[in-house]
This record gives sequence, structure tokens and C-alpha cells, in this order.
Amino acid sequence: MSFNEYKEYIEEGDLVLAWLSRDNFKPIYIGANDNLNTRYGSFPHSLMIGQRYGSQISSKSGKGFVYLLAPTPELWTLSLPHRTQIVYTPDSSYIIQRLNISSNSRIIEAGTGSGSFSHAFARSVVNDERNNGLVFSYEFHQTRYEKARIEFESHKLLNNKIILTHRDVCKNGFQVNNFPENKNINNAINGDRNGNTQMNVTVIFLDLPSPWDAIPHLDKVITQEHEARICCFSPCIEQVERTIRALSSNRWVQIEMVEVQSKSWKSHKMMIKDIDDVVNRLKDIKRRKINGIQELKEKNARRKRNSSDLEELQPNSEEGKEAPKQENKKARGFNPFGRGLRVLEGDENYNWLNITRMEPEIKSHTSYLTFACKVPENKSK
Amino acid sequence: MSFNEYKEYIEEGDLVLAWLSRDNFKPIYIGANDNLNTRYGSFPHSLMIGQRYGSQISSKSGKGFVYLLAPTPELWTLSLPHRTQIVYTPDSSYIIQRLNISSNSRIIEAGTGSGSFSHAFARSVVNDERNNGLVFSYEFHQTRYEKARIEFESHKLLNNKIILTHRDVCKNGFQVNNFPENKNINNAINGDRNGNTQMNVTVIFLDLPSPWDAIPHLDKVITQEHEARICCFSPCIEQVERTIRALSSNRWVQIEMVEVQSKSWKSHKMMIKDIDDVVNRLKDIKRRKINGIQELKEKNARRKRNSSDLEELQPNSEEGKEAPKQENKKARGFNPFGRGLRVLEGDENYNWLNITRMEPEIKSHTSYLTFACKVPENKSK
Amino acid sequence: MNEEFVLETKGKNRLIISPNQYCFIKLPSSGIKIVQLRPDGVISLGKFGCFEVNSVLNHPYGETFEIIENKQARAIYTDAFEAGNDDEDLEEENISEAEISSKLLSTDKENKSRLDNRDVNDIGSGVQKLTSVEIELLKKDSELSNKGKGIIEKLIESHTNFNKKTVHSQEKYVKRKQQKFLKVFTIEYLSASNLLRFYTSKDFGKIHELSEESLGLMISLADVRPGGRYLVVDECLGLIVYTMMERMNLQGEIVLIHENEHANLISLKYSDYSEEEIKKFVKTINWLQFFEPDNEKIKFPIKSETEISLLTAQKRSNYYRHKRNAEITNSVIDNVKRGQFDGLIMASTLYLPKLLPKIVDKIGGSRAIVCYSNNKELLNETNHVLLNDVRVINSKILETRVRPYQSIPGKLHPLMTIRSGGGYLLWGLRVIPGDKIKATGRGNKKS
Amino acid sequence: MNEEFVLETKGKNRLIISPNQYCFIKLPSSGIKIVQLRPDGVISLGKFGCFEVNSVLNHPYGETFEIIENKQARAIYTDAFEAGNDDEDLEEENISEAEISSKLLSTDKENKSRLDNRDVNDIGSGVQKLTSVEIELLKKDSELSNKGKGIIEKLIESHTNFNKKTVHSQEKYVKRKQQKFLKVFTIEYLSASNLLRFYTSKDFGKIHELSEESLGLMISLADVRPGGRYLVVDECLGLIVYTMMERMNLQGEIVLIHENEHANLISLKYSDYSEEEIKKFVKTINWLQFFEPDNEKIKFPIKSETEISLLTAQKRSNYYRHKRNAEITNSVIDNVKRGQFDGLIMASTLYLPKLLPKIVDKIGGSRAIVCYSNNKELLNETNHVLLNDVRVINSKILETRVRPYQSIPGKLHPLMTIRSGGGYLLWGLRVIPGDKIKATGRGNKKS
Repeated sequence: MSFNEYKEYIEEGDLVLAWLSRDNFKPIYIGANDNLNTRYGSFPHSLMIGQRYGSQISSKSGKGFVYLLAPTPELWTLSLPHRTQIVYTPDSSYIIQRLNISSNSRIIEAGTGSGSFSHAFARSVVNDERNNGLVFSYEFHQTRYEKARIEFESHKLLNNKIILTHRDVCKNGFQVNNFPENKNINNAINGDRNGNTQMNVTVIFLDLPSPWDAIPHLDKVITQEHEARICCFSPCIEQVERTIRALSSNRWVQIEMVEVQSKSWKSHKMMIKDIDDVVNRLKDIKRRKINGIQELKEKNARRKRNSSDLEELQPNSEEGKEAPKQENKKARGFNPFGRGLRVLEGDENYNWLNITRMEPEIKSHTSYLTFACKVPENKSK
Repeated sequence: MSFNEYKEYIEEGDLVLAWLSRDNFKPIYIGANDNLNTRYGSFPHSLMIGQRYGSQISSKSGKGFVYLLAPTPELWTLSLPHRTQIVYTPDSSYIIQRLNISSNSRIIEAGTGSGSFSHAFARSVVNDERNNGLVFSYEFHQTRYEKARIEFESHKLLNNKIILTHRDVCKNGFQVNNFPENKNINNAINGDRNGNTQMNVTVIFLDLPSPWDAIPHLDKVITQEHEARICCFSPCIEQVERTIRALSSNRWVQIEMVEVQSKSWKSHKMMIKDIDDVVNRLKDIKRRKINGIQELKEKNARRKRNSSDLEELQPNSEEGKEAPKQENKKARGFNPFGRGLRVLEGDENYNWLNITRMEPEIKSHTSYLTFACKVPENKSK
Repeated sequence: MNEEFVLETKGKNRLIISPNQYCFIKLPSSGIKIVQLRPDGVISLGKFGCFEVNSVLNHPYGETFEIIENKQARAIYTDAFEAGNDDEDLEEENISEAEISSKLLSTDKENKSRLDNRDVNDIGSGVQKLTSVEIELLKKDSELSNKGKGIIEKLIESHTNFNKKTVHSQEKYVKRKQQKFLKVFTIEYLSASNLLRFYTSKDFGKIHELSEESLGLMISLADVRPGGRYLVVDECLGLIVYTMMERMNLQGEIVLIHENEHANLISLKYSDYSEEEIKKFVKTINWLQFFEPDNEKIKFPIKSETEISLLTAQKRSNYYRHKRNAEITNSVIDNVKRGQFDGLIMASTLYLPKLLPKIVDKIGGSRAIVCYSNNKELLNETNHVLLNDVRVINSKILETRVRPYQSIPGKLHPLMTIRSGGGYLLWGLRVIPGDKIKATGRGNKKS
Repeated sequence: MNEEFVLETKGKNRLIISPNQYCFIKLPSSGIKIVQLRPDGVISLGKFGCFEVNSVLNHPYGETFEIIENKQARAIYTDAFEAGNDDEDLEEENISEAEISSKLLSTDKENKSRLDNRDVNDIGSGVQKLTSVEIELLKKDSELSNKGKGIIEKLIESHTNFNKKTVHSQEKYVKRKQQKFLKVFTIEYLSASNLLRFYTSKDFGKIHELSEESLGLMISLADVRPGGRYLVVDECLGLIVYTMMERMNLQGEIVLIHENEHANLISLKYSDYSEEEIKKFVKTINWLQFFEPDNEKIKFPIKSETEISLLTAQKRSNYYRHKRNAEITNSVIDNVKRGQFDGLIMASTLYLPKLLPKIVDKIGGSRAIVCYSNNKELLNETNHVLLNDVRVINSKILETRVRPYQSIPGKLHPLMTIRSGGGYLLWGLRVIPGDKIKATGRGNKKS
């Protein structure tokens, strides 16, 4: 239930996101007899119940651990397998901000897709005695619709915040009847001339292959008293062109297309390699080369003198473990940057500069976002 | 002449870029009797002759100074007024790199525009006993053509590196005859069947409103033995679409469109504001507030006691200059971050973090670059 | 969710232009304004004219108006604010005069314009034959009926090179002139994004170059929702608090920490909430009170009813005022001592590597920590501290940038230049390290 | 220009596929390879087959080949390497089989494909009815004549859901299959950009994430041109030197400083220049020799003709070898002592804030200083040092990023994901401060 409210303690039935490693979250529904099995070990759910959200817990073996996190739309999005239908957080957060969504917003989302954006919309709206917000979500793909319905239901979002409909909105429009409606609200809604429930939609988000087919259907469901705002989400630029033309001929105004480009960085350390150390190392190499020639001569001479003593000079087995490394180190001479050694980032024996490093793969493009507004015609005289 | 060679000393007749301030270069041609007048003062050219390139020189008054720089295509581009026709360095450098331009490249550039890219092309090509490089540049706009001709001439690039033609290539194609040609070169060129000089172009750069009109004309002038490579530079995405279709139907292959996005940063310092200082400042304010009430009471009491002594307590005029500032400072109390004072970035009395700051305006878009290749048909059997 | 902090929503009107609200006005010149709509007042838009407030009230927000006679604003349908649309999409019915002048252009297009601009030199003052005095006169002439259309036609006639320009630059020219002379404007609701736009154009530095996309991302990453209870540092004139109030709709609570004697929440004066509503929703505390709560709690000597009744009216009033102040201060100090906030949102210029670790304990388990800065370097130093802090996981630095396009079909391209800035975010998750695991320190921290 | 450093260009062939050159091979799978074209040799492209080197020699670089019988490669025209083109642009004449299969698709397009993918579930192994064994068999069958076309058709037939897929995913499917089975490849000249592409896919870290656009910008900002004389630090496997050689065409000189006993110029083995040409053009010196030239100059005792004639053959040979080494070392030390380089190009992981000021004096007045790093932070620290150095002006940090598009008309969009990295550049200009002005220090520095 924690998609709907902040909770301090984990209870049976909760959805928990188990943090395994960076950006790797595993969603689990807490059942007293269940186990979370990961490559970091096995974690019985029974030990999670009653823990605070955010707690670090050890595996049975004590060798591994996970953190138990409360789900949020952002973490939920991160926990999804990378399906193409995901609207990522930099896009969704911008759309929500720009469309000025608040607890009373009446939102259309088509299609539902992975449902990741639905969760973000649902977080902002409230439908109770004082708030009249709702998300009308549409999905034409049967399997995806079923999946979303089950998900919304288990996240306790279905029908109290999200009205999910299996439909091709391009053909059949957006009108939904018989959704639970709070009659106490100021701007409560009566049926229109045709007996349809007025949906009074103020915000529209279209993530469809051909939004231009859906746009003409909007007039029937958007608010007739206020401004409606739309965002169309399309990967190809040619879709944007057709969308703009459709919006314009359906008398939407203030049309603007934008792209969201986002990046993320991890913090790292880079070894500071001092030029003096480089020069000293080259000197050391040179010195050892000369000495080496000298030593070689002496060694050869010594070997000739007392070859029988060699055995005694060998280290015993205990010391032997360390010896090769020592010898290697010595053989390497002055080695200011740990060449050939396994130096951990931040090792105190070296100097470091704090740097940032981007994730190896950048989401170079998600989709183009086309925004527009419409004020009801009867008001515009 | 220094566009053509590196020079150490400034001579009469040289083109010099006088650096006035960051990214502010003023091109001057050195004439013994001329003067450079800037808001940093007046600088007689006579004092510049014989100086090393890069020298800092003082104005006559000694108050201002400039640096005397040798022109390069990049600095020349920076010194141009911001006309729309400029191909900026991040684009031009990428195009040159990707098209693999070297001293022997035979390049078409249409249109010439501001000539900034022509300079970059000309830097890479050599036309002498051993190198066969040339830039064929075309401009259809009469005034721009004239301007470019004069500029190339005074930069000693005309006809030895750049063959400039006033023409609408979309209508009349690219064929140029009678350009100076070095007959000693291995792959020297004979006239074709029609008596036209073979231009053997290997690299094409089209910065035209409708490149699709020019593309069909290319077959007559590109190399018939080797691969030719093209880059089309267009601001709008719809131009890219038409260009790709034209390239494809003219049997160009490996078509790829890219955008170049570039940024630049200056280095700055940000004050480190320690939380302990914040807390101490709040304590100080609180203390002084309490004291202030106390002081006010005492002051009032004192005033009543000996109002006649007040004159003597006033500072003399010499000290008076400093006093108000001192008093202000004191009045401000503990002021760890120099609030209300003019603190210079990097002031040693404060702590600083090294940061970067972007230029205030970003070139968000220059143009789309569409690349393609073509191998002669007769070779492709 | 702390029920005690859920307040009644006043039902602030975000949809209808309402009296006394501050609103956001967009001018054709792409100028913007914030004005308060006092009933019976008159609002001046400078060279675009004046209009009476009453003539715009009760229209929906988002409406575009033109100024007609007697300072009356009349709602119109127009796309004058677009970067422009191809004329094939314009509808014939209900056409406004703004459209007519663009229709005029479209006939020009086919007949007279050239496909390129080879014969046009850069347009200097010499090319335009009307003087600015003549333009002023024309403007006065046409003020009542023509609203600029006449001027634009005259300008086109007198521009000797007009027919030599390309279609595109002809359009740009007319557009530029429209923007200069048409007396139309749009009234929008003063959303957080619009307020940000206003500050962006007015004083970007004072909101530390915070962009709309960074703001939106910050609010989402911090999981801000109606009913939440957040710890906030807002050095952006209160813009972040304003945004959170929009999103939360007075449901929940904000505790705001400030570095001076008083918090700078200047933005909230533009909100349509009463001072009382704001005070109920936003509690303020300074860093001294935050870090030394026990010292800073006000020990206020409570007087008995009898004692109070003996005070003069003035002293009694003072007594109640001091008592109320002490109660407020002590209440927010206790609030902070309780901790367990649902998120930390910081937009501060303080040195975070030292500050942030001192606040983390106040945040509830599994809740988000989000810091904004216009310097990535500061956030990197901070993140290096978090990497060694077992109470925070999954921390990273994010950047988001929106790239707006010239949104005209057939001429689509990103805007050539945009403002830089926009800032960066540091995002981490507060966790509660296990006792045994905690002891071993960093070695056990996967991230 | 120092005439003594201009060498004869050998006239390396960049246009015609020539024996013994290393070349760059692009495979339909978007795989890439570098191979040396030894006459009479056979080159294996793994699953794409083998071809005899002789069958590709003397074709122009850029040519695309298909493998026919007896390991013979035959030049073809194909757009198989495109992301794809709309079929309306394909010419009827001279059509290759790769095109035919895409023609086949285009008829499917109108008749059978759906505009959306509502009925398609994610494609798992169950949907594809052919086993991989069957595919292998088909592949063998069609090896001689059909070159994959047959396979693709069979695959389409056996893919039960093919007609339910959208046009776009049908195209993607065929494309994917083409890439897997068509025996075509393109031979390109091993330009610096192609070598960079090879390293990028093979070991991006070893070239410190240097991108093509950063490389190009670096070379341009450093004003690299034929005839110049540059001081270079190249920790990118010699890729930067390779690029400069391409651009300068052996006209001019490079002095390369390295941090180990020997410079790592592994890239140059791929160039078609002889070792002698390379040695004439690229002089190497280590940091010890650079900073302590007088100590490191080799005092080589010159023997008289008589003395030499008295040596054994072995010792005489040794004497000449040592003498030559000493001459080379002393010559490059003198070269560096002379200074006045036409530019400094650094791609080093050394700590530049300390290193760079020690080198600036070697650079001529008005010449460029360009440093590459994959860390902006390192360059910022370095730039802060330059800001206090009166010998460098106008220094700044630059970033350039290329964003490739799916370049199919009707389906244009930036690629969804690209590799990060690419690096940053620090660019400054070396100046000669005036004597009087110098004395006053930073105060007089405008930038």
C-alpha cells in the first residue's frame, strides 16, 4: 500500500523494493512464508516484517545484505526490466511539472504501456472528500492491459486513482462512463446532453504511434470551462510534424516541441600522478639498469664461488607466500603509481582527485515532447 | 601571410589578431603609419613591427595592453561578427576529421558564406610540387562573393589554395575550368571528352538551402577513380529528409546524419560557506541584539549625562574617511562570507572551491550534418 | 502520513481568472509580466496598451485577449504566440485579424517571394522607408480599429526589399512586426513553472539558475506528494516551496531551514494562499535553532490568569504576542527534534560536504535526499562524502536539460541559442544500517 | 616553417586498396575489423566467410564486396549498411540481391503489415519455427548462389507472427536477418577516424575515451597543418600521432614526450609508412631527458678513424650503433632545448596542474596549447593554474559531442542509446608578457 502513503514499518502484504546493488531493485510482496533469494544470499520475508523501511538486513548466512525500500514511482521505474514502453523519470518529471499537475488534476494517459508513468501521475492526484483528481488510462494491447490492471490493483491504485480502460482511443475515443465519482466536490459533474458522465479532463498525455488520430476525439472529454493542456510523446520527428499539424487544425495553441536530455554521474577518484615522481622513476630505472649490469657481473662471480650455499638462502614456506610479491615489488623499483599492483580507488598510499564519471551508456533520445493548450471555444468569444 | 605559414616576428602587411579581452579579437593589417584604437587605449602599428607573435604590448598611455596574435582559422572565426553563415569550429573540425582531409584533398565548398570554413579547409591542403590539394569554393550571393574574394586575396589563399567561383551551383553545377593546376603531380589531370579540366574532387561540403538540387551535378566533377565523401549542412530536419532521399537516389551510400553539440566552460571559484560559520553568525546576531538593547539603554543614559562632550569624541577628518566603513563592518558583526562587502573571487580571506561555469548562452543548434560516400560506378562491377 | 498536518484545502482557483490573484501575462514580443488583478483596476502593458481588470475576470486561464476600445479586453482565438504555423492548417471560419495578416503574407508567398536570398543585403535602417515617427503616428491612427494590421501592411509596402526576401525571412519579418504592434496578450495561471519563467528572465542568478526541468526532477525524485512532511532548504526565493505547495495543495507540511534571521519566501506573496494558510503549512527554523534546539528553545515564563489580569492592556498584548512566538518557535524545534521527515530537499549555497552529514539523521528510512546546485563540482564533493556514509545509498549526480525547438512544420529545428545554466541534482536514499553491518564500515557498502 | 623538417611525401595511397596496407573492414553486423592485405593471402570474416586478398586489390577504398564462389570478392552496389532507405528511392537498374529482399518486404508492407503491434507479444524463441540447426543447413545450401536471401525468405515464411508486426518492426527484423546472413563487407581506408572506431569498440579505456569529435577539435584548435612542428604527449596508443601524420602527410615534425623508457606508438604499425619515415617525422624523448637535458645528453667518446680501424667487426658495429643512438638522443634533446614549438598537444593522465606550467616555455608565442582528458575536473584544476599564469590567455574548457541519428526518412530520430565518454579539451594561447606588465602579475591579466 505504500504507493499511496508513507509508511514507517514493513507489514505483511507490502510491496518492498529490495536494493541489491546500485540501481538494482527487486520488487517483492511480503509474505510471511516467502524467501527472497539473490546472489547475495537468502532473505526470509518473516525477518523483514516489523522492520523499518530503509533497513539493511543480513542474509541467513550473514555474508550478504540488502536494503528494504518503500516503492516510489521513480524506484519502481528503475526496478522495471528495460521494456520500450517506459517513460523515464527525466521526461515524466518534466511533463508533470510543465502541465502543472496537482491533487485535483483530471488526467488522460494513453497508452498505459508499462504503467510506470501512471504511478507518477497517481502519486500527485488525490480523490477524496476534498480532492477531485483522477487518472484515465487507456491501453489497446490486451496483454499489457491485463498486466497493468493486475499491477494497479495490487498497488491499490485501481479505481481510486486510476480508471483503466482497454480500448483503441484512436478509433473509439476517450469517453468513459460509470467511473467512481465523488459527488461532494465543489465542481462535481453532471451528465451531458447524451447522458455521458462528464470527465472534465484538464491534462492529456498521449504516448501513441499516431496521436493525430486520437487528437480529434479529445474535444468530447476535455473540460468545457477551463484550459486543457496536452503533451504528445513521439520518438520520430515525422510524427512530431503530423502531430503539430493535427493540434493546430484542432485549434490547440501555444504549440511547442522540446526534447529532454539527461545524464547521470557517479563519483570516482583519479590518481594524481606527479611529474616529479615520473622523473624520479625514470632516474631509478636508469640507475637500476646500470646497477643491473654491475650486479649481473657480481652475481655471476658469486655463483661461481659458492654455488653449494644457494639452497640455504631460500626462504621457508611460511615466508615464501610473501616473498615473490616482495621481490616483484623490489624488482619493479621505485613505483609511485602502483604499476602492476592492484591499487584500490582511494588507497591512502596514493594521492587522488575527486572526479565524476558518466554511466557507460547514455540515453541519447527517448522521445520528442509536443506541448499545446486549448481554451474552450464557447469561452473565446 | 601567416594563414599560410608559421611566423615568429610581425612584419608590415601582416594580418594580426589583436586580443582585447576574452574571445574578443580585432583583425588588423599592419601598416607602419596606422593605429589600433581600442577602449584600452591607442596602439601604433609601428611599435608592433618586429615584435614576436604573441607579444603583449602597452598602449601609448601605458594603461592598457593587447596581445598580438597570429591568425588561425579558429581565431579568425572567433573574430568574425556573428553572421549566420559561420560554420563554427566544433562542426568544421569534426567534418574535416570525419572526411579525412589531408594535404592532397580536392574539396568542394558551396556556398562560401563568411569564408570561415574555407580558411580551415585551406589550412589542410597544400598545392605545390608534391601536393595536389585544392579548395573549390562557390558563392551565389554577389556581395558575399566579392567580400570573400577580397578576403582570400589579402590572406594569400586565392588561386593557390582556393578557387573561388561566383555561381549558383544548384542550377549550373560545379565544373570549373582553367584553374591553376600543377602538372608535376603523379595523378595530374587531363581534360575529359568535352575538353573540361577534370577536377577530381574527393570531398564535398554543401551548405546550401536546397542541397538536393546540387547533388545531381556532383557526378560530373567528383573523382572517377576513387571514393568521394560528402557532408551536407542543413538547419532544418525537413531539409535532411530531402537530402537523404536525394543522396540515396543518386546512389550515395553509408548515409548518416548527426548533430554536433558543443559547450565551453570558464573556470571560477565558489565561496565555501561553512555551516559552523553560519551558526556562529546567528549566535553573534542574537548576542548583538541583546547587547544592542543593553547598549541603547546605556547610550541613552550617557547622552543624558554629558551631551556636551560629544564633539570631542568625533574623529578628525583624516580618520573620518575610514571610520564609516569600519563602523559599518563592526555594525555587521561576525561576517564570515563578506556579506555586503565587495569580495573578489579568490580573496585569500575566504575559502574557495574550484568550479566551472558555462558561457551564458549555448549554441543549442547549428545544423544537421548528413554524411555519405560514393564509389565510382564503373569500378563497382 | 501525519494526519494532524493535513489541512483543509481552500480550493484556490487555478482554472478561472479570479479577482486579486497574481497572474502571468504573455505578450506577443515574448515579454512576460506578473500582475495582480485588482477588481476595477487598470493594467498597463506598456506599448501594447492598457486594459481594465474587470474585462478579463471570470474567463478561463489560458485565454488570449486583444485590447479593443475603452481599455476593454476581448477574448480571441489566435496563434500569434506560436513560432508560426503553415497556413494550410488555418481554418477559414472564425478567423481573427492576426490571422488575416498572415493570410496576406501567404498570397505574397506564391507570387512574389524568391526561393533564396541572393539579391538581399543585410537589412539596415536604410531599407525601411518609414521612420519611427511615422510608425508611431500609424500606431495611433490604427489604435481603435486596426490593431496593428494596417501598420504591418504599410511596413510591408514601404520595405523596398520585401519581395526579394525568402519566404522564410518574409514570415520572420511579419512575425517580428506583429510582435511589435499587435495588442494581444494571454493570461495564464501563475503556476510554479510560470513563476520560474518570470525569475529566469528577471534574475536567473537569484534562483541559482534553477531550470524548470531540474525543478520538476527534484520534486519527483524527492517523492513529493500531498500529505507528505518534508525538510526543505530553499535559497531560490521560496520558489521551491511555492512549487511544493502547488503540488501538495496545502496537504502535508514543510519545515524550512534558513540561514538568516528570517526565511526569504518572497515567492509566496504571489500565491493565492492567506498568510495564515502559509504559516500553517510552512514552518521555519534557522540553523542555530536546528543544531542547538535545547539552547534555543524559548523558556517563556507563564503567568497565571491573575497575574495577566493585573497587566496593562499594552503589556498584556505584549505578553500574548511573546507567548505565541515562543510557542511557534518551540513547536518547530520539537518538530525537527522528532525527525523522520519524508524527504530532504536542499537548494543551498552552503558547503554541503560538511553540512549534509549533519542533517541525514533527521530523514526517515527509505526516504529521498535531493540537493540542487548550479555547480556540479560542489555536488561531487558532497557525493564523495556520502559514498563513505553508511546512512545513504545509491547516490548519484543528475543533469537534465530541455531543448526547445522552433516548432513550425517544415521548418523544425532546435532553437539556435538557449540560455545556459539549469543546474544539477544529487540524489540519494536514506537507509538504516544494520547494527552489526554498520560496525564494519565502508567495506560493506556496495554503493 | 622550418624547411629542414619538411620531408618528401612518399605518396602513400589512400584511395586505392593496395598490397600490404592495413585496411578497415565493415561487416553487415556492424562489426569492424582491421586486417593487413598481404598479396595471395586469404582473409577470414568468421561467419561471413573468407575471401582472397588479390580479389580486392586495386579497387577503390570504400568499395563494398560480396563473397562469391572460390573465396572471390566481387564489388557490388548495396545499401545494406544503411539503417535502411525508403524503397521509393531505389533505382530499378543494377539492383543487387540485397535490394531484392528489401523489395520483397515492400510488397509485404502494403498488404500484410498492421499499422500497430497490438496483437504481437514480445518475440521469444517459440515464435521462430526454424531451429538454429535448420538455419545452419539453409546457410550452407545457399552459400554459393543465394547468399542469405533464401534464408531470409524462409525465415519470414516460418515466422508465424511476421504479418502481425508493424512495418517498422518487419523492417527491423529483415534488417537483423540480413546483417546475420549476407556475405557482404566494405573495405575502407584505415583513416585515423577508422582506427579510432576500432579502438573505441575494442578498448575505449586505452585511448582514454577519446571521441572522433574531440580528436578532430583537438587537432583543429592546435592549428595542426602540414609543415608544422609540434610538441606532443600521446597516451592514446599513438592514435593522436597517427592522426597528425594523416593530416600533415609527413610534412613537418612531431616531438613526442613519453613517461616510460620507450614511447607507446603501437598505432603507427597500422600506418603505411616505413619505420624510417616514421623515425624522421616523430622524435621521441622521455620526461627525464626533457627536464634534465644537460645531464641526459650522452657524452659519447668519438674515436678516430685509426682507433676504429683497430676494432673487431663486432666492436666496430657496436661503436657505430652507440654513436648513432647518442646522436639521435642528443639531437632531440637539442631540439627540445631550442623550444619555439608551433603547438602543444597533450593527452596525458599525469597531473597537469603541476606539469603544464613546466612546459609552457617551450611553446612559441601565439601558438596553441591543447590538453585532452576524459575528466573535466582535471582540466578545471589545470585551468585554474593557467588563470594565474601570465604566459597563457583565453584558456577555456570545451566539450563536443556528436549525436548520431537513425537516418531513415520517415523514421528520423537520434539513436536511443549511445556510448558515453568522449572527453574534454583545455585550450589556451601562449603569449609573451611584456616586461613591465609582467612584473605586476595577475592584476593585469584580463583572462
